[in-house]
Amino acid sequence: MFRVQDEPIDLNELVRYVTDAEAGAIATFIGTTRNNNEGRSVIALDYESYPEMAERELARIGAEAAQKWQIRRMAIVHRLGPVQIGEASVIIAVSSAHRDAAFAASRFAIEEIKKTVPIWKKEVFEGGEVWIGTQSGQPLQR
Amino acid sequence: MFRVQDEPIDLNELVRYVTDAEAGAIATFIGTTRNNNEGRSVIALDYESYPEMAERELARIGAEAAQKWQIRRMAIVHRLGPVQIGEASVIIAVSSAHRDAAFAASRFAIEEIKKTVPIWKKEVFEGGEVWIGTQSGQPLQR
Amino acid sequence: MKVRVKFFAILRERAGTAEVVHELTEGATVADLWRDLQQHFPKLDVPGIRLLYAVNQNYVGSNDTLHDGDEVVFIPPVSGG
Amino acid sequence: MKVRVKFFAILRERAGTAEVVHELTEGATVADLWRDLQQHFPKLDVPGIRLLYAVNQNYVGSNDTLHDGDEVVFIPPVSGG
Repeated sequence: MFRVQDEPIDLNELVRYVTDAEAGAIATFIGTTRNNNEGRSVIALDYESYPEMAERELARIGAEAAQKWQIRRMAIVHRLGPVQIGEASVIIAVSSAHRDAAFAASRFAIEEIKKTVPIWKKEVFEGGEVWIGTQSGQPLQR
Repeated sequence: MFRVQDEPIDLNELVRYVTDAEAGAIATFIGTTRNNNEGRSVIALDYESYPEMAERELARIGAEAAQKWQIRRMAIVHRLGPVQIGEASVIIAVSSAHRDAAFAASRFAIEEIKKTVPIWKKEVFEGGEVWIGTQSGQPLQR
Repeated sequence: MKVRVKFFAILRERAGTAEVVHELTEGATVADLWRDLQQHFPKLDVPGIRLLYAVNQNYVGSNDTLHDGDEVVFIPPVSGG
Repeated sequence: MKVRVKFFAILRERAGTAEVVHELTEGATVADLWRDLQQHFPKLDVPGIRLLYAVNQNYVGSNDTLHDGDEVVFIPPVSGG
């Protein structure tokens, strides 16, 4: 399950999807909107994506994780549009027979998402808005 | 929230508990009953605890994690009694401003639970049952 | 030949449109297309920005040659998660 | 003096009871109590088992002295998670 969507993400749906009789561990990671960032008071985040490529990249991350670790099932769902404080922008769930693989794969997935998946976050803060990563002029790490 | 209970564990309850406006990350770990262990076909696991001390040790793990990493909130709930294949025996949820702390603390918690919390697992398998860790004669690592 | 260009995030805002079809000479590269587009949409030149390039939803290099019907996206620094 | 001993998991099954109150001489240690209990419940001696000791819900050493009213638990290898 590798998907972008406008609706709130249902953690239970992902956990059910990765639940497996041969799994002894499920690790999840939930990225949530924080009320502050680099000294700014954040009102909300607004996500945009290149959806077909984003889903393809999410699936690529899943395939790569399955090659690196002995995982059973994996799901990644990223939300688009406005995401309010405390709400989830992304959820990763991964199951494995033994916990090392689930931990490693969920960590890997969030790091890769931040590097290669065509999704962009506009931060709406008190006094303005900014496309994160764009103003800094820093080169993108591949 | 550091608790042992007979009822099934509600992941949403834990995630709601750790959700925090200043958190950008929530990591969860779910330990589930696997249908096989060391070549045996597992029917169910049956957990027993020394409940007052188990809850005290879970809270100690939470306090130690809060000293080691910048976490916001943490919850650990361990189930007691029979736990069927695919069901959760333990759930850990931890929130933090930045994801490193949530990942590290959830990993730390499950390792500590397996080492110091007075909870015991009887494995009911096809052909018998065994208290895990007791038959091996291996010294307990502290 | 014609290619379809989609703009996202800051580039969509700067271009003032989400999509254009652009005519190119045979053998043109991704970098050639970008130079053309900057002529049409001067605001696309965001100071200090580092772009990646995707053709038909795969990352490519700036010197890759384009083909008729390609879908091309200039990808500003991603910030999902 | 009297202490309350609780048995769990394999030790509960081996003892055939979950709890006993045991009389000890003043100054007795955790190890002394364990020797006494093995007299009363010979099956408690599980070959190769490595126990930890808790008094009033805190881990202690086997040479710690017990006091009247203490709650003592011999903790077989834990296996939660």
